[in-house]
Amino acid sequence: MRNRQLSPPPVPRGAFEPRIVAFFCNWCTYLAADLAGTSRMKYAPNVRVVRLMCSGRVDPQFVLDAFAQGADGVLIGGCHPGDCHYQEGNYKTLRRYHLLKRVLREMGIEEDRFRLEWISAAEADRLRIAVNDMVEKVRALGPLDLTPKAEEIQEEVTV
Amino acid sequence: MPEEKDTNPHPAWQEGAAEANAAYLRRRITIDPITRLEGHGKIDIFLDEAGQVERAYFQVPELRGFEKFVQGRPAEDMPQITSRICGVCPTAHHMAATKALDNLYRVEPPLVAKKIRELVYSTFMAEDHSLHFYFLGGPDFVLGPDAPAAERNVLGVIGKVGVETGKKVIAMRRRWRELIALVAGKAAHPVFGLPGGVAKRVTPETQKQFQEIADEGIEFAKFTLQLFEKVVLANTDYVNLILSDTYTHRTYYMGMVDKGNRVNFYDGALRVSTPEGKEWKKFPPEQYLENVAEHVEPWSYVKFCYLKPVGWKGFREGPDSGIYSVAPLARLNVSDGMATPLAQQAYEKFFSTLGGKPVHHTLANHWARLVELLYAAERVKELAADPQLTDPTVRVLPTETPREGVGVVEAPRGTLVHHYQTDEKGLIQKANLIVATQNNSARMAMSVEKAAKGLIKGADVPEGVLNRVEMAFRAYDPCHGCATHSLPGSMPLLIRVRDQNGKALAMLRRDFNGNVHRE
Amino acid sequence: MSGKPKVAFYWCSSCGGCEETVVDLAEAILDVAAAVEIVFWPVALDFKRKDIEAMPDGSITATFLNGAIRTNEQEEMARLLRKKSALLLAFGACSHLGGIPGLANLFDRESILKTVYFESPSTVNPENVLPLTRYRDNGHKVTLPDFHNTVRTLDQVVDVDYYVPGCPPMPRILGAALKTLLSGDLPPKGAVLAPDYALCEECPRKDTKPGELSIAEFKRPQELLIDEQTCLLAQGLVCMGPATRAGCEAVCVQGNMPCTGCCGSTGRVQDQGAKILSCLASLVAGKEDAEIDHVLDTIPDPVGTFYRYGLPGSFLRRKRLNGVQAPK
Amino acid sequence: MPETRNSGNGSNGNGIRVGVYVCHCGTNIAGTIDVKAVSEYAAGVPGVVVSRDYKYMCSDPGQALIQQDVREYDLNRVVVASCSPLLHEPTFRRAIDRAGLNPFLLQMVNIREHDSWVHLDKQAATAKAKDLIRAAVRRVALHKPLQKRRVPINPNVLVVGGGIAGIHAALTLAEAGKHVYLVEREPTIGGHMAKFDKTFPTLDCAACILTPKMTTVGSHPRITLWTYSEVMKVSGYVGNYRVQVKRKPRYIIEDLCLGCQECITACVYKEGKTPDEFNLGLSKRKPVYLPFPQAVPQKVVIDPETCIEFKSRKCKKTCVEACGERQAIDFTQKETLEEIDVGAVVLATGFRSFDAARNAYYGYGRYRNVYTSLEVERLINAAGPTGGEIVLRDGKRPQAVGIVHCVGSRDANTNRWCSKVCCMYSLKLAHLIKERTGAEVYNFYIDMRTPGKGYEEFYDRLLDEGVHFVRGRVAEVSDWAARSSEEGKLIIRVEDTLAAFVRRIPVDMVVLSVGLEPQADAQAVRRMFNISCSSEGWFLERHPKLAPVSTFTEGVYIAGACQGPKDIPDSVAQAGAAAAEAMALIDSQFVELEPYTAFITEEECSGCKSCIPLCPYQAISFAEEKKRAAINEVLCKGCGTCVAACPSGSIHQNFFEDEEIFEEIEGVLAYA
Repeated sequence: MRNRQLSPPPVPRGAFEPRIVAFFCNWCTYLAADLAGTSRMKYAPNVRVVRLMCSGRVDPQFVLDAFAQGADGVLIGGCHPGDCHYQEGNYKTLRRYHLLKRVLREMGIEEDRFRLEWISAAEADRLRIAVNDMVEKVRALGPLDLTPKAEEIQEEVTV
Repeated sequence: MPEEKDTNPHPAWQEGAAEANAAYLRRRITIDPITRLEGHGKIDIFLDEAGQVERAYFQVPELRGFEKFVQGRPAEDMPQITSRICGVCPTAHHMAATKALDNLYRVEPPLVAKKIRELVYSTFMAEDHSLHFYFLGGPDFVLGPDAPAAERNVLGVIGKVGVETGKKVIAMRRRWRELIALVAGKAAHPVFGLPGGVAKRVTPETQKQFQEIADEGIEFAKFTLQLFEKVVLANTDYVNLILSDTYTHRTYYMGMVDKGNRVNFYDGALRVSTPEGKEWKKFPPEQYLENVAEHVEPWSYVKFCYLKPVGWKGFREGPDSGIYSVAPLARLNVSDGMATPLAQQAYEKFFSTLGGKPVHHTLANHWARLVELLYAAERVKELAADPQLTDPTVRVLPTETPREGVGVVEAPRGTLVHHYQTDEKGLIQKANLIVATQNNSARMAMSVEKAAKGLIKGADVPEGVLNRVEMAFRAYDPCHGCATHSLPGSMPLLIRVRDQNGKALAMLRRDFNGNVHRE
Repeated sequence: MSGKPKVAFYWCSSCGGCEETVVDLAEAILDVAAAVEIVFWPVALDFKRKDIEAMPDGSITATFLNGAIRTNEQEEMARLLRKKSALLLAFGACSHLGGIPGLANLFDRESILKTVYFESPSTVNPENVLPLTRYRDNGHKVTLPDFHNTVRTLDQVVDVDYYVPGCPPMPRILGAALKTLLSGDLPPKGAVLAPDYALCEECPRKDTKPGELSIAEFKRPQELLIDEQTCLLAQGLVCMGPATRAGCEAVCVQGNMPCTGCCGSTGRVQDQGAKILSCLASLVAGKEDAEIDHVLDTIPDPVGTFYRYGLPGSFLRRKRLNGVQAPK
Repeated sequence: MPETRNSGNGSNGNGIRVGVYVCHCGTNIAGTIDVKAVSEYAAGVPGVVVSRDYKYMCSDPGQALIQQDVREYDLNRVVVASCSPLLHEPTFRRAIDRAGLNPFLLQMVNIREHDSWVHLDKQAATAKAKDLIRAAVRRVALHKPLQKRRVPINPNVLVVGGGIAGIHAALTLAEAGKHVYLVEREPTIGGHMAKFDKTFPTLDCAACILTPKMTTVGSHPRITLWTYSEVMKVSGYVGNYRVQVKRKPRYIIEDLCLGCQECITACVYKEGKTPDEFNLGLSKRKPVYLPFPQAVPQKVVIDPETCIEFKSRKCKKTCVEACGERQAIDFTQKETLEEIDVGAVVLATGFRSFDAARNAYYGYGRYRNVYTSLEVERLINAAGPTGGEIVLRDGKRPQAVGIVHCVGSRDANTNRWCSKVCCMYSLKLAHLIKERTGAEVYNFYIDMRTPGKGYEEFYDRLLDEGVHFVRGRVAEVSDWAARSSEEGKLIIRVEDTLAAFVRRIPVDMVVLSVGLEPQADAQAVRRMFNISCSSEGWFLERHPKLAPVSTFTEGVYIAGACQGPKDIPDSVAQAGAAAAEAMALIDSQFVELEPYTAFITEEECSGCKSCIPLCPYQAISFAEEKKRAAINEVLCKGCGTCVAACPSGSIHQNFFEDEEIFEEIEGVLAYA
């Protein structure tokens, strides 16, 4: 079994800055992010992008791990329906997204913390808007704090 | 989310609670906690100035909150989820839950499905009863209450009755469990119960296997009864022990009976008899809320059942106290007989020997259990012989919208109640579970207290006392949190004797080898 | 005391079913009894505590601990046993993954107590009496163990050497585990002592699984007459088999009911629920949100189904209760 | 040394020795990110042996720096934090390869496009860079050496679209000795250019310069020309595409038809009854027809919609008689599907012109004398419906003509983009109309855009010729006469933004200079070839400057107006470029494929078959004898969808292993 060590809490924990992990597909959304760069657009610096070849590679485990490891939000970016570089990958993503959303809701994680966006290579502005909007929504929700929670669990019994 | 979902309250729950509280307020309250029980026994005994036992505490620490976390689960998962309440009697929970589902979906299973269920259930009863006699309760008698604890276990029994018999015991139990697995999927935590029937038909091969073992089972049951008679009834000390006032309580009894008022484990009406042995009431299980209530004490996780109309009068016996008892002795007390010939003979011998109904001697549970063992074995044979058993139509698909359902069976340790309410999608909104041993918890409390008071005089505690106190609750085969099965003798006990200021005068500790240490 | 290897069985928050597995070794139990010295089975807390503390560290060859960690007593015992045992095995689903009682992590302590002692229709408690962990009863101080908010797996509390999966573990698996330990030829630390492939491999219905599965509707067992030969997924039932470790020989499927996942995931997967979710969702028919939701509506309780045994051991461990609930 | 070196805290125990290289990219990165701080931070991450920052990592000295460290510090992993991996990953992989490290032991961190260029807050940007690098170091530690796959390239090329761009690309490739399949949807090649009379600014006749190229295509031994055909399906990958082409029946056996056109004369229809597509409905054609005299191939077509034989099966079939023993006519011809294998594809599918009716206020379709620019091209064309006579529908010569620019261009309500060619062709038309009719010609423009060789000069010439220019977007065209002088005229209402008042200009003919739009089926086509479109719908080039004719799909190139509005010279230039790219690819003889494929470890697979339906390339099969799934590495394109779905975690993906991704996730989240 893989050892799941919990990260220590941020030091110091000043004003809340949402930490968002993004999974972008190599052909659409990652390129849109590149284009946003070459077009010198400006957006919130809270997102950390993990590049995958296709949004279809996003294993729900990745999303849950991100939350468990302290992400306040998770964003998946893929090609528009019908535009998948691998023909159908993004449909699989869409289906998993819907089911995972239901699970997260049952686990008390707000809808706005988990988001799927179709952003084509040309839609840099769409990316900018999506990121900014998500950061604001998550900021409004406040920290997810799953990590400290897990520690609390450790606390309550170590007498 | 379930905890927020109280929008459309279900009438029965409201009324049930309302009535109960009204009844409660009408009576005088005496909170007089006397006993405690834990998964592992711990008894704190407090003496008064006179050095007499003033109080003994005995409690259950486990609480897993099934009633809560089943909220939101699909009702059809309940048979499998609730069987995890107890890994020793999973089939009882599985069956009670399954029956609750029939009731929830208002669906009548095909006759063959009922037979298959009862076949599995009877096999399970036989298996569980024999487990208790040989592994848990029996050694007290087979080897004697005062035998060194290290010997008072199944291996000791084997030593006494011979390895061959010992192997026979183990093999018999294994075969029974294998049979259960054949039909139910798994022996521990079965999977076959569904609303309106069972998941799988019985193949001719399976039926054959049941038939082959049925006779062995009966022989085994008879042998066990003979063993009991030989070892226990032939021994006047044991008989006196059974009859002694220390182990006697005059309470109500409850159990399930068929149309002919004979003992039935799987289905029927609940019958309650008074301490005098008259029928107090006979009611369909669905009406349990009008007749049974649970009392909460701040010092124990376990709740104490009593007859609601009679009311809670504290830990007292007699006709005006609502405390009642379940399990084998209770079942025999409330019934007019057994549904199978050999068991019926054993039944008659039981009462004639013990001076007629009702029998109030707690330790008689061991004997009663063996009468039931014989009945279960005979029932297995009857059902296994049924030509209809292999009928492939084992399911009726439910069509009604689920709302509310109650399911009751007689678990080895007594009446077991499952009561669910769901939304229209069949997701559990509320669940109420009355586990068999809970029905006994009040009487058990009294037994331990009585044993303590009867046997302990001052700081000087004779070692034999320990097991005799332990016997007082082991007779019930207690299954608190349905997880407290412990081998006799290795059931470690801690007894502290204290003065009225709580100052420890003496402490006796028996370790898992049964050696007693004075500290 | 003999020189035979000492083996201990201890239970925390569990149902006793794992104990039954030991009994279910049946005749084999005599061989086991011959080969090892069963030092506890099971044992009392206070008592055992003193007694074990007296033992030298690591003097127990192997402790099979079943049940999840729910109370401070259990927590302390787990730590103590860890100290005293050369090998500590998480025995059964509850200590391995959290088990069915781990579903309590969808609620908190208070709501559980409330339901059991206030809301039960048969309970008469107008004064709202609750069991107290510390209670003075005219001069007599009596205590109950503290009941935690969160159920945890054994390896979330102490270091675990091996895992014996199953609810309860198959006697065959336990027997094999004992053999392995006695053989002295130990597998790598952290190993789950069962085959490391999914259940389908040993499922009698494997061949009936269609190659091209597209699921337009999930069925609940009471909604159809379940064919006794055909793959249950192919019949639309949610079967955890593809995401569940083998070793039980598919007993539930042989009972004509779907696998519910008690053996946990394979060693290559960290979150069994997430994996079956990914697998099933990928096979859902439909490309439009509405179509997809329509199909997913037929899984009424995804968390309770995918995490039936594994919630405490999952990435998220427990429900976040201060989270704002989105409307269904 | 221009860079600073931070010696790291050394190998992280498991023998991993990482070098981290932070690029300044001049001030592109260093301007926003404190590269020194980042480099120092990186040095402290477990496993890092050395970390440096440098002005331009991608420069030769930058690469040399890495290579030197690899040897000196005996690094076995490298992290480069610079620009997007899509730009320089190959560069740095080559670099470490030359230093003797497997190229896949590299991880790039995109701190330019994804960080310094998009953030203003230096602190935040620097923190982000640290997070990303920490993650990369953790990830790269798990990287395994991988080998690219070498696959031979099929030397044939597919060119889609027979306009000037397609024609030029095809010829260039064929001349270079490649075999070309040229697929054109219409019955003839030539595209829009074939419809023009003259071309700006030189005014040389379109036909004269186009038709020779067309005939060469028609007769070239290395060009397989399939007109009246469409690409239906594309599979495979760079160097090895399999393409399915639908060949619509023209009911003429092409090999037998000599293009003598006797069948047309002989047709039972004495006069054409069907609007002639090539002349945009300005004339009529018969059911059997040749699109236009110089059509290539010179093969007639029969239109089943209007041919009596197809309607009633009772035609006298005079055409068949006329054809005689050649027997080129075959009414039973069926549509056929051809499969071809090619190594590269050039897309030259062109544009469609804006539908003028969409701007109702210009009255196109409502007033008979409102024409589109393309219709006027045909009117002017000597081979056109009027033999080059510019006359109104009633046969009169126009006295005054208004040319409205930017119809369907630079318009928020229709298309925002400038169609680039309208100004120039409007000038051309203005010139020709004035020359041929002597009419007063008015140009209504927003801005005159005449960049290009000789273009501005042409504009000056027009001014001298006395063509009127009114600066302003025309508000409406109506026939509502406000005064007698306007009777029977079309009135153009426009605000003259130079004179700053509203003009009403009565004319006889209105020419709408329609803009260029992506083809109606551009989306379908790009999906088929797996490339992207810009938001307007033009095919998207890999890089606007550095790779203008390449796409994100290796081996698929774009030329001409399908990539965006272009005039003829640009289209031809691009076609040449695309052809050259295709040749460069083919002549390399082998393609190297990324090794990001998925694989199944046999003993792990339980044979649950969950993955089988998920692969769009049928790369996953179920081995019945072993009862396990297997992945065909050659067919696998490495999307990883099956990996994410495998319920027992038994499918793995090279370079995107679960563990590698978990490390990256936990890396970005681990608090600094």
